[in-house]
Amino acid sequence: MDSPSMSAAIRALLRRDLLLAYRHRGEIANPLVFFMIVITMLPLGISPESAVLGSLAPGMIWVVALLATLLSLDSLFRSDFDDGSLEQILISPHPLYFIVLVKVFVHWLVTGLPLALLSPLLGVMLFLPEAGFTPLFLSLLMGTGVLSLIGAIGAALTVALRKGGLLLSLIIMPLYVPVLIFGASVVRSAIEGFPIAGELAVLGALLAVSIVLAPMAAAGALRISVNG
Amino acid sequence: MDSPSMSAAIRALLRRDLLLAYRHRGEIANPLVFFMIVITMLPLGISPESAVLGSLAPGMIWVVALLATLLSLDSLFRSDFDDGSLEQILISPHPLYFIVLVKVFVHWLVTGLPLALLSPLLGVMLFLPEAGFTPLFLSLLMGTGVLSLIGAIGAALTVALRKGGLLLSLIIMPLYVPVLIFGASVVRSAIEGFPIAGELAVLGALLAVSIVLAPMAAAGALRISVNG
Amino acid sequence: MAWQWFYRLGSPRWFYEKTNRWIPWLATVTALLLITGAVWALGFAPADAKQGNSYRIIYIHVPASFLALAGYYVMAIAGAIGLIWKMKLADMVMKSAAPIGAALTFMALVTGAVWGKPTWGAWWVWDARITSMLVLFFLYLGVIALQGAYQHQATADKASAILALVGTVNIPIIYKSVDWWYTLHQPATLKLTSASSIHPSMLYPLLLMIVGFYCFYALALMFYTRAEIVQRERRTAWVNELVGAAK
Amino acid sequence: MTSSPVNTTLLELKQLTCERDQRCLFTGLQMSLEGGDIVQIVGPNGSGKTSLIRLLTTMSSDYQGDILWQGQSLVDSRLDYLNHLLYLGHLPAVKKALSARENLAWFSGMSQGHTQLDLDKALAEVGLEGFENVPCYSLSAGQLRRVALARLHLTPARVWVLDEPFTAIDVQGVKRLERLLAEHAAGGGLVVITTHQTLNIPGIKPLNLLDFQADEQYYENAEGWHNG
Amino acid sequence: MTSSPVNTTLLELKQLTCERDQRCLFTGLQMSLEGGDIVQIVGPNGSGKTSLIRLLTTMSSDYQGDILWQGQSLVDSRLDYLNHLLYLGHLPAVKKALSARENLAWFSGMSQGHTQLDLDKALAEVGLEGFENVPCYSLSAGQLRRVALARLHLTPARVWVLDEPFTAIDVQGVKRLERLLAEHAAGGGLVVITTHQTLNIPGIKPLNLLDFQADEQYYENAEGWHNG
Ligand code: HEM
Ligand SMILES: Nc1ncnc2c1ncn2[C@@H]1O[C@H](COP(=O)(O)OP(=O)(O)OP(=O)(O)O)[C@@H](O)[C@H]1O
Ligand SMILES: Nc1ncnc2c1ncn2[C@@H]1O[C@H](COP(=O)(O)OP(=O)(O)OP(=O)(O)O)[C@@H](O)[C@H]1O
Ligand SMILES: [Mg+2]
Ligand SMILES: [Mg+2]
Repeated sequence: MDSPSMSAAIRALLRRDLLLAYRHRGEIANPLVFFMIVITMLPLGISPESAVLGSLAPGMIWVVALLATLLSLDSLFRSDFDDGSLEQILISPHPLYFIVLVKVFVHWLVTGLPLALLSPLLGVMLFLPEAGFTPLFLSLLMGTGVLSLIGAIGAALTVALRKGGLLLSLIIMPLYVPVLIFGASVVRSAIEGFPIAGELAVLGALLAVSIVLAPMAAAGALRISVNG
Repeated sequence: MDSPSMSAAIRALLRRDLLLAYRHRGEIANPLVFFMIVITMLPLGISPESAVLGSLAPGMIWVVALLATLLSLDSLFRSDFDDGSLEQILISPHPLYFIVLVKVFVHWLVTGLPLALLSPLLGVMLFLPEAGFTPLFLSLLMGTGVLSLIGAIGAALTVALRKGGLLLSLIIMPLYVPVLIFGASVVRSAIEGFPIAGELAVLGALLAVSIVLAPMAAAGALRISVNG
Repeated sequence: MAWQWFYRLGSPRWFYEKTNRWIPWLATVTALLLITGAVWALGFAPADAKQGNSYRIIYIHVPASFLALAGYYVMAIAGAIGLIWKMKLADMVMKSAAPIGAALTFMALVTGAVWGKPTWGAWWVWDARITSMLVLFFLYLGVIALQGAYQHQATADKASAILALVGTVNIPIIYKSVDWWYTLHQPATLKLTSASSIHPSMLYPLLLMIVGFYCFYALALMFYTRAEIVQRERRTAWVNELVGAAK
Repeated sequence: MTSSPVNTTLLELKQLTCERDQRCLFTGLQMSLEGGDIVQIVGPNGSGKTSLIRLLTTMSSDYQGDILWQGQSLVDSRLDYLNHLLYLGHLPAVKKALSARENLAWFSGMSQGHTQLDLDKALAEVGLEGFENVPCYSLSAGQLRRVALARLHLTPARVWVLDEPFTAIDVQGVKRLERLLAEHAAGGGLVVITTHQTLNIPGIKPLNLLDFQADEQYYENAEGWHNG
Repeated sequence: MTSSPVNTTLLELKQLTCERDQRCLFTGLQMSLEGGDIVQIVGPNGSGKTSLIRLLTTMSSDYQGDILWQGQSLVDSRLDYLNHLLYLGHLPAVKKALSARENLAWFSGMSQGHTQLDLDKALAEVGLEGFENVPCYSLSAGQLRRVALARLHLTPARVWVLDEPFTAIDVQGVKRLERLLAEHAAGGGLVVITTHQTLNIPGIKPLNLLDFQADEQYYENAEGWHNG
């Protein structure tokens, strides 16, 4: 018997996950809306002055992007686990690395990418200086990819546990520190007129490393979760 | 046949939920830890200077308390729904109002209360001026109660939906605005030397109103969710 | 044959019986080191020119800080051994290392804060080293929480081992980035001065304390691991004999 | 158990019609259920057995026609009815983090208290002797359902509504359960049950839903009821 | 399906021992499973049927002894084995937001592509004609399981491992499935199945787990290397 084609399997998974995302399109808007709401709460809780907000904007937008990603991570493998699809995926003969990568990619496509696309609007709302807009977009584009990838490890580790949401935050947050620091400082450097190529390169390097390593760790974690 | 005693039923539920919280005690610490982590991320994203942080502290701590509550809300009725306990609760002859109240109380006990107790530590880390400590504690103590109560409505409405987490945020966030405004301003007023009795009284009133109304709304929402 | 010792090391029973004999010695050495160090540090080392006596807290703060970091690597390496060679004992060591490391990290944070109050006039500052210590503390908490969350012990071990390993990859990155972040901000007013400038009369007791803390760490790890062994192997014949003999 | 005369009419279904997704599941369903009856709802997959059970447990009120409880419409006599109802659904309502005994204690508290001795006896009756203290996540599929079934040995309820209670139960267990149902009926109780297995209980009354189908499936093309 | 000679040994269980929670479920389990066999794993609730199945599907490797696939230990031949394996577990692995056809398309993509015509034919075979496009959340319990069962009509896999596939399936459905299993075996396939129902298939081989229980619950030697 021919062994089943891997590319076909990956395409089937990609199609299914995109279809699911489309069916749940109401929920796709949620990270965005969450993002927007927190951004509107901040002036309420802190100060509505444009000078204050403008100086906080880079860090604030990044912290909130991080939270929004975190919130959506829990469901990355959860529904597959709950209905038994994950068992089926694990005993399929295809390398788990690529399967995780596909799932993370879809996750980024429906959370990280829209966040990045939405960032100019938020910049306007928080009085971000003009020089910061493109760097904000670029840093979010790459940074959210890293967030999704690292987050997948946490999601895989906690998928078998009920109420994993907050445990997931605890596990993942410390690992997000470098992304946050570099992401926010790209924007701040740009505003202050410094060159940002170096910092963007660091983000790129983080992305490259996590594309290689994170799905591997997540794959191992998935096997353990389902085994237990 | 005697109709079963309500107080016994409520005690049974209270005992079970506290026992569950104890069994999952690892997860109880999570909102706290989440709280701590976000508070750590802020200086990283924004600025480590004490002047900047001190002025942000009241609003920031409140926004984060709100997020921590929000994150833990999803599981309020979810696990009962998933395993069929919710059906059993709904067809028990006891008034749903009290049952919801018990569940919300346990939720507050394991999230809101610890947050309030932890607030002085966070005040120190964010350089909150000394005058703000007691008001912060008091406002969190009452405010988190309101947050749990209002949150229960959202949790009840979304319990039947998979991936409710973010939808829940969307529904509940706007309702949290008054709590946030008054909670943060209690602290800010205290720092600036204004009297705070009035604002605390408003928080108290919000608490009283939501104790009466929120469980009713949540009970109705639960019936609808399970029926659908 | 060459792997014999490794195999034996994998046996909890062997470990339990060996440590039975090590512990008295190690405990004596630890007590000697810590007592000498403490008496020397508190009683005989000279007061600092600028800080007076408050500096003496370094005799706890600095060793605790060192071991907090070293403890993470102990935990991660034990986790890796448990994952790769499926050695039960390594899993137990990893599980035991987490709370000890977290406690030491916590101790470093608290002593640092207590020291900060007289030195900087604030309990807390967002200094690079301090911040990364806090992040390390969270990494520990994550491992502990994950251990506690799984009900099945073998799964808990493997899951937290993965997390510990991912953490090891990240720790250098975190440290580098936090450091870089701090220099970017340049608050400049406060800095932890470097340890090398310390006067020898202050340094020797510090060295004693550091070695003492290492021994103490080893001792604590043994105790924790032994408790874990008894707990996990409670159904085996040899533990039952042990308990029976104790009764 | 307060024993009551056999052969009093407990529930009456009057011209019951139920639709889901615009498809008529059954119509003109007319039957009176008496104390002493064991009624097995029969029909192929998707014929509406569970839907009917949701009506009988008041979880859904999406029907035409009427259901009478001791002569009174359920709308009015709901609370009294619930006092006499025990329902076991597809979902076992068992908390996996709690032990079998703790789960049962909650059930019993919600209806009528029992001593621990009673609980352990009930667990022994369903073959869980020795598993009283094991947390339920380490029970097998059948054992988990047995925890739920143990309620049948404790409840004073007169009306038992059971949706596929034999799922995952082994042959011995099925036999015991059959005996239990027969005893309950002999004591004047009413049992409504769905299962696809042939039951070995004398005097069991089938209620075949196929007898109450709408004359024509008036949905030529399945396109009409695509959307949920 | 590539037809292969009947009576070649496919799987061999060698002195298999499985423990859970320090309780020995079975030990010294020795059996060779050949093409053409239908093996029913028999035993009361909690005897270890599902645990054995998790070993046979490589989802768990927590055993002593060996499992050989075509003469080679599973540890080495895992990938090749998975190419020939189809597993249906307690959980149906069906996404409720997708239609039956979309679910099946994913399954088929993960193993070996099929045309839409094939898919619809498979759905018709399991009695879901007319339900191809209905989202699965509005299917009944039995219909949902039928979606999963439709895979049996598409798969080229030679080894079928089925854990209680008859759950919620009606009498007609059970008969059809029995016929399907018999056909698969006749074509040289191997079926391993657990169910508490008595199957009506000639030549079915029982594997009674009670025959392989440990004489005494011994824990002399739990020390040493942990097989994980
Ligand atoms: C990676 C973790 C840490 C290490 C390795 C470390 C190490 C040290 C060392 C070697 C010194 C003595 C330097 C000197 O001679 O002045 C010192 C001083 C000090 N540390 Fe830490 N420490 C760490 C974390 C912390 C933390 C978390 C805090 C506070 C919460 C803290 C607060 C202090 C203070 C206040 C001083 C005295 C500063 C001064 O003399 O100006 N340290 N630390
Ligand atoms: N996740 C688990 N952790 C620990 N022990 C478990 C776990 N699952 C099952 N067990 C134990 O293993 C034993 C066998 O369980 P298993 O699920 O294999 O039984 P089964 O034969 O499939 O029973 P059933 O007919 O009820 O499905 C049970 O007695 C149970 O106590
Ligand atoms: N949540 C729902 N929304 C819309 N339609 C539904 C829903 N649940 C079931 N249906 C439809 O109602 C019909 C009857 O479903 P029901 O669950 O009552 O069947 P059942 O007789 O219990 O079947 P089974 O033997 O498979 O359990 C099904 O054909 C299904 O299409
Ligand atoms: Mg049904
Ligand atoms: Mg089973």
